[in-house]
Amino acid sequence: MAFVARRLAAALLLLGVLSVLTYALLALAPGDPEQVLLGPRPSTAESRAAVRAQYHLDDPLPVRYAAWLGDAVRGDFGASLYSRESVTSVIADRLPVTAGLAGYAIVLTLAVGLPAGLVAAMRRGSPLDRGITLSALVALAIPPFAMSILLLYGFAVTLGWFPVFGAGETFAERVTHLTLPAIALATGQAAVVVRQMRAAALDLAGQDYMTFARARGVGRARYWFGYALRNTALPVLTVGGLLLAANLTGALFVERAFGLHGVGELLVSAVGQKDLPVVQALVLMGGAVVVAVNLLIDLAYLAVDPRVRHGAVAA
Amino acid sequence: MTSSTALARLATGVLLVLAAGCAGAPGSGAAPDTLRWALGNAPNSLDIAHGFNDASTTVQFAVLDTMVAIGPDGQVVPRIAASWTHPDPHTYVFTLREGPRFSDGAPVTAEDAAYSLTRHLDPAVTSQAASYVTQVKKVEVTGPRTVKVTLRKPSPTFLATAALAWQIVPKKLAAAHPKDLGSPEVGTLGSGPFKVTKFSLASGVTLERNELYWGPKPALRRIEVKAISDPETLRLAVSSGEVDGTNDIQVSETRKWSALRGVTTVFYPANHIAYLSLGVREGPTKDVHVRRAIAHALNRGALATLMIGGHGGIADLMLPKPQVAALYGDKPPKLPAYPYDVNAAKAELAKSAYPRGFTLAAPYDSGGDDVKALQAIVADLAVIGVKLDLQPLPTEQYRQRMFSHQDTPLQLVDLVYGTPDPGEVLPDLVSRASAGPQGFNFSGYGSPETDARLDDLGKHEGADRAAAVTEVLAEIADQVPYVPLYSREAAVALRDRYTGRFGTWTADIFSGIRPAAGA
Amino acid sequence: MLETRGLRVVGDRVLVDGVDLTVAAGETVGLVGESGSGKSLTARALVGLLPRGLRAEGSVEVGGTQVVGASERLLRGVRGRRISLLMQDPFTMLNPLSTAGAHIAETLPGRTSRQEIARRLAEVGIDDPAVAGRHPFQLSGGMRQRVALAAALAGDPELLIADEPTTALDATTQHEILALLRRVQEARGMGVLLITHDLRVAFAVCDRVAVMYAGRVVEQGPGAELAAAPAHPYTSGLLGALPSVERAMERLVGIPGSVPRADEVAGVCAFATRCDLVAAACTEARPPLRPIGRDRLTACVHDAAGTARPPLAETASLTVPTAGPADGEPLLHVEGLRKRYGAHTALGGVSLHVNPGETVGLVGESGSGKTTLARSVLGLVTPDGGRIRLAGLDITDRAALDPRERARVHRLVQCVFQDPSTSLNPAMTVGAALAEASARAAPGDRIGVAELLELVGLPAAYAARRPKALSGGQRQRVAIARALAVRPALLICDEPVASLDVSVQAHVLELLRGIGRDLGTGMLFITHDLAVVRQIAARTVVLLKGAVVEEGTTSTVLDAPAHDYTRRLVSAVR
Amino acid sequence: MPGTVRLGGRARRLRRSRPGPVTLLSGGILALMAAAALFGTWVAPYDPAAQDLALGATMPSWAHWAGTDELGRDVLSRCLAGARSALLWPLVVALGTCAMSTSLGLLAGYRRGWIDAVMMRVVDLLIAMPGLLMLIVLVGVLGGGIGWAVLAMAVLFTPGDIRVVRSLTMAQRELAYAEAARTLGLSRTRIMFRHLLPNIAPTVVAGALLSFVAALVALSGLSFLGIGLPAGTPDWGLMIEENRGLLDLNPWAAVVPAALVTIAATAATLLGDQLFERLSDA
Repeated sequence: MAFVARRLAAALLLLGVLSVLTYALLALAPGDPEQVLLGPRPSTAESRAAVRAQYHLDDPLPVRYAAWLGDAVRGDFGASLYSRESVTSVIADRLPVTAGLAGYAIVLTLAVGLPAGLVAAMRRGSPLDRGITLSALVALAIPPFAMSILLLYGFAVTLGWFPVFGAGETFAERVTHLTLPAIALATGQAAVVVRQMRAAALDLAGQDYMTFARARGVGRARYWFGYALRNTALPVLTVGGLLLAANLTGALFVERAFGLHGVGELLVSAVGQKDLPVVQALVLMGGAVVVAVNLLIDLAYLAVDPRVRHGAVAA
Repeated sequence: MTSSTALARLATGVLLVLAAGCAGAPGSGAAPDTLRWALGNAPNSLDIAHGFNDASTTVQFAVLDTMVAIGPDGQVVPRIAASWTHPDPHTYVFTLREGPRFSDGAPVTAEDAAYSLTRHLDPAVTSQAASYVTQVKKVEVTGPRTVKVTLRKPSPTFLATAALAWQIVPKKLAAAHPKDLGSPEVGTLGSGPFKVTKFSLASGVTLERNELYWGPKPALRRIEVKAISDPETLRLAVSSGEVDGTNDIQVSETRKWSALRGVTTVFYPANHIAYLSLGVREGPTKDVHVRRAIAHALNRGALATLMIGGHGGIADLMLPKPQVAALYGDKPPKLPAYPYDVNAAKAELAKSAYPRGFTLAAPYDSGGDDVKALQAIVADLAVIGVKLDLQPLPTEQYRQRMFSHQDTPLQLVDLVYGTPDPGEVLPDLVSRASAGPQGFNFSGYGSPETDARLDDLGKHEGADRAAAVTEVLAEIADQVPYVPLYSREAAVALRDRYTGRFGTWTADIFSGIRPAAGA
Repeated sequence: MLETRGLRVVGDRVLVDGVDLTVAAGETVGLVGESGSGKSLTARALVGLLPRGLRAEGSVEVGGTQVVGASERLLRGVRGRRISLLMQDPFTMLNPLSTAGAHIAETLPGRTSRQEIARRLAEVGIDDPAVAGRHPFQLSGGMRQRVALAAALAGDPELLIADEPTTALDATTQHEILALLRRVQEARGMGVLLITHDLRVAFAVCDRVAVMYAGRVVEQGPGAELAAAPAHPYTSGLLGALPSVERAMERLVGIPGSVPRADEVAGVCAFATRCDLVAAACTEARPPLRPIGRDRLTACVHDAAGTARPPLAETASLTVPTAGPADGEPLLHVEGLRKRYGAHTALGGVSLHVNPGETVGLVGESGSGKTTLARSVLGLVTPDGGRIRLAGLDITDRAALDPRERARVHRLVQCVFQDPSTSLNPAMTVGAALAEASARAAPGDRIGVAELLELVGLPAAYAARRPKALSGGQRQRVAIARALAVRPALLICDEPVASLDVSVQAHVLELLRGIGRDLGTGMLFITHDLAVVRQIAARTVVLLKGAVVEEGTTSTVLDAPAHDYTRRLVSAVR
Repeated sequence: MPGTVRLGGRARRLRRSRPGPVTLLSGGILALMAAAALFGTWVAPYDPAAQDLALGATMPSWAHWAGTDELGRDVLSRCLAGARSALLWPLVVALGTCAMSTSLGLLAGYRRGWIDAVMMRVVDLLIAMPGLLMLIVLVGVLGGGIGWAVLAMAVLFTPGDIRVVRSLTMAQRELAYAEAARTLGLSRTRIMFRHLLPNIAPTVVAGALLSFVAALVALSGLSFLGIGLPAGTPDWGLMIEENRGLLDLNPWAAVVPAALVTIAATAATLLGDQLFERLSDA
């Protein structure tokens, strides 16, 4: 429908702008790719020339961008300068780890955040509420890597409950390996969700239709699911989605601290190695994820909220 | 991070101190002849032409044979070449060993050998090792098992560099993949002690014993090489037994390594030197008094303790310790040195145009671990009024800056050399040829006379050669384009289930490791 | 059926203090009171849904079941089946995410067939079964209230509590909903407790009326009797303050002072401080609610209804200024004004005029375009077409004016807005706001803050207060003072008393009348309340869907309405 | 209307009856840290840059309450001195963000029209960008300079706040008092800043404190990745990175600054929360 089409168009536009920005930025940044290609050893003039020719480094920027774009739309993001592997497979190699980590973290975040927030709202002003709110604030403030190191030394080394590093091979291994990192990643986000959920629930409690529903003796299940859940779902869903997007980038601190070879880690090293194609692709991927999530959220609104469906209000 | 020391190692060749990695498998239970090894960076290519860095070459030397090799005490020894002759200064004729076969069963032919060297000269390959073979004019197959190499000019270091760059790969494969030989997709094929069974940039490399290997059968059946970039995580990995060992150990961290239970850390002299390079082309450091003042102001003793603990020592000559030993035995020449002496430093500075001191830009690799040493140097120089303005740069960007020789008045350089012969080091340091971009003459020091002295190195043998070297060293000591700081040892940490023998010139560390008697 | 004994609602202080009520089956009881009288809390207490932090004491029995202190489980059984609550605002009362049908279905006992839902909708006067599939946002206010009623009734309760069910609706809709309520109540023979601030509504609909004041019931009795002969000074005060639709009154008398907090008057007659009949006995003890004559109760110490002040009844000789110089150029002249918002036409060619010193009433329901008209005259919206002339100046498009003219226009026309809670900037003291305004006046005739406050009958000390510390009425007064600060020739009053309590409303209306009289300020008085128009406007213009349907002197329009919409309006309030 | 108004009043009063101590405590903590930022270098027992290579990293002692780091520098002194850069830069970010978002948000929300349209498109674009990622690429590729980091961060934080301020402004401008101000013919700037701003101030203040916290955490994060400040600068974030390797020799060298960051951030967030409550009720 038109709504979705419009969103899609906007999304594509955004990605376009993003790609231009990063491409220009990277191209204009100090340092030449050929240095990376030839490695940090004295290199002969011929080989330098050969490289410049091979990678069209002497073409004007727009031409190079156009060429890149041409390949990119066909799903070819070029080859990593650092490892001659194709960018797509470099990223494909790393993605599972990060995806696993992000997904795990989201599960933890929601599993902890939603109930905690709800309880806090229902017991507003009580010591429990204060406790939850306060710890949420603290959690919000702990730098992720500080958290990582804390957990690493606490649980992995001192107590030895969890493996120290790596992502593991089998699924079970994955889970145990990713537990600590996921916790480190989830802490701050859970805090956000708690606050969001609490706010949403409080707001809901003040709504007339909630009182009216109870005054009509609407059944318990109906009250919690048909009313409370459905009406808090959207704001929380929104936050959840954005968190998932933030996850993919936020993960890099954690990945670094835990020695996980995920996308985030890849980005940091690629930036250090000036591995332009990889960085470019990663930034674009990050953008794509954000866009996709936002799109999904819009669709969710479309599905849940009749007002949006009938264009009465904008999502 | 290992990258900045990596820079140096990369910068030359055989990387004695290799990088670290990790294995995902749980801590115990693995068969003793399976080794889980940790590197700091994942190997990025199994072909030295595209992966001339510590992580990659570590694996390369376990998989690929070289034409010749460097023996325990630094002399060149046969490998794929059973023997060679040196009829005239420009010519080497190698005779190949009978029997070596690639791990796919194909025999190693003279064709393969010759192509393996020439390909580095082919621009289409854009080999990272190209600069190592620039002195090669042509390579001919002169017989079923003989290869003849003709040089442009006599080079005492050719054999040594051949021990690094001349990795033997099948011509068929290499010719088919000029650009991406050694990449995870293409992989590589060697005649070395191990063969590659799995290579991924993310999950690392798995090696297995090459049953067709012509040499002594390696003790390890299987090696899993993984990467952990974070040094702390790496150490934890070894201590928790999730990997069996690593050789990416910053000597400055040895205290921590030695503290680990169930882990033995062995040290051996590395062909290494760390020095301060002072740009002589422009700025305050153009003034020799300033350079001497700086030399005096540095508390190199404290610096050495900080950076290398007990493993290594202060460097007095601008040569790695093993080379000094090889050349002079136990009596190195007495040359003017600059002991730590603040007053002397101030006095020298007073003679210069900057008696009050000045400020210098000092770019450095923000990902590197020389940062500590730099901070100590900052403190030392501050005492005599020389302010250093540290400029953090991303690794690649710093390398660019370094090799562009642009506004790098003062930088800390940390090199591990590949060859046992000063003939490679000294020209790198002070020849005008290497003073330009891409050269290793970071100070930009040099003159026709110096170049003449350097040429002499090639001509002489034995004692005369030592004398020639001494001349150059004396000049450096007097003019101080470089301040030698310290040279350190290399270290390998092994869990007690394994024992290993490593030396300064060990290229393929894995062949040296075997399960411990008890295990 | 419903019986409360000494019901108290207590938070960190007492809010409702001793309410005794009974509602029998098939009976409609009205609970009347101004804001703060605690009637809504009482309603909540009856269904056991007090806001967090408040608790009920005493006894509330619904069909023999004790509600106070009952478990949530038990209450869930009672609510909907025995007793149900219909709330004030149809726009917030329904779950925005579910359909009308769902609202009904979720409280229907047992099986819920489509026919059943259709039947329930039909019961509340919705014959189009398709409505069941609509979402609240697709329905008009009246429809929503109907759906809400159907939902509230779906559980077939024996008692319905309707808390201000019509306040948020237009006059005509109000009328319909009340009629509907009555019909349903009779059809089902159920008890209804109607809570309202509107005495007229209460008297019109209810068998018995209880008047609440400061958290307690002060008088009770049959509606008609109460209206005729109130037995409590407060009741008669309210009646006195009530503007009449039939005739313009000489003076509109509000009740002096303001409602005390329930806990402050626990031991005395809550009304004593405002009562002119106050005697020693009033403050010695709290006068009990005592019977006087047939099912009449009063909490006043004085005997007999007669002693209470009778409602002011004498007809006023119309003192509202007669139309100004008919020959001279009118002060405000609007011609064929048009404004569209997307598809919706707010103004479809409206023409009217206001003569100098004349007060013109502008009557219409929400959506009739009366506010848009006002905003165009004020320059807050730019009309699509037509002309607005103010004192000879064409102000149709403010942007077109030059700065000097614009400054002049700002002095010519000012406005008093509806909502007292937002009419003043909470961040500014009264003094600052007034000073800012009077600084805009022509250099010659600036009026001081104190003077302005006096003008609207507020002590000069209020200059230091912030809006938060003022009652609704006081805020409106300040808003009026702010408007007068520039000595406008035309004052536009946009429902200035719509959200004020009766007693306060009277004060403000009287104030505005005085201003029209004494300052000779012309007024365009926008309202939906015919009674108010009657009191204040010389001429009245009736607006419907952006068009003028009737215009004339107030008396003719109200007493002999020509257009049938006007007739409906009038009949709705009669 | 009747009743409901009253309930609102009650609910608000309930919420306001939150204890002041939290505010005082967090305010006090921040004040202390600010003091450290201003005078830390004077009170510090040692010169934060003074090294003692011979001593190296040591556990806390009477001489060094928080021990020393690998270069033998006194951790306590460095923490005190570190307060400056650790608080200053986030402060700059917060103020910058606040100033930009408030003025632009007010403008967009009050003027509407094309200004608003254009601004919102840009905001949507910026918001949809993967922020942290851009930050790292930007600062990393352009060469790690704190200036870049701060600037980039301010730019990344602003759009979100603009949206908030804008929507609040749009809500306020429709209220009677704002329209009255317009009918009085007050100037736009006066209405925007004298009338509307005070009424959205709570959110603005809270927002500023939140972006302060975000910047604090983000900057220490950049230092953790080796991006931003040059080595040796006494800065909490950098200290965590430099000393996290010392967890066996002197854990406090890393733990103390980490704790400080956390505490500072928490205090700021709490203060934001409380201030918001207070201001929006006053």
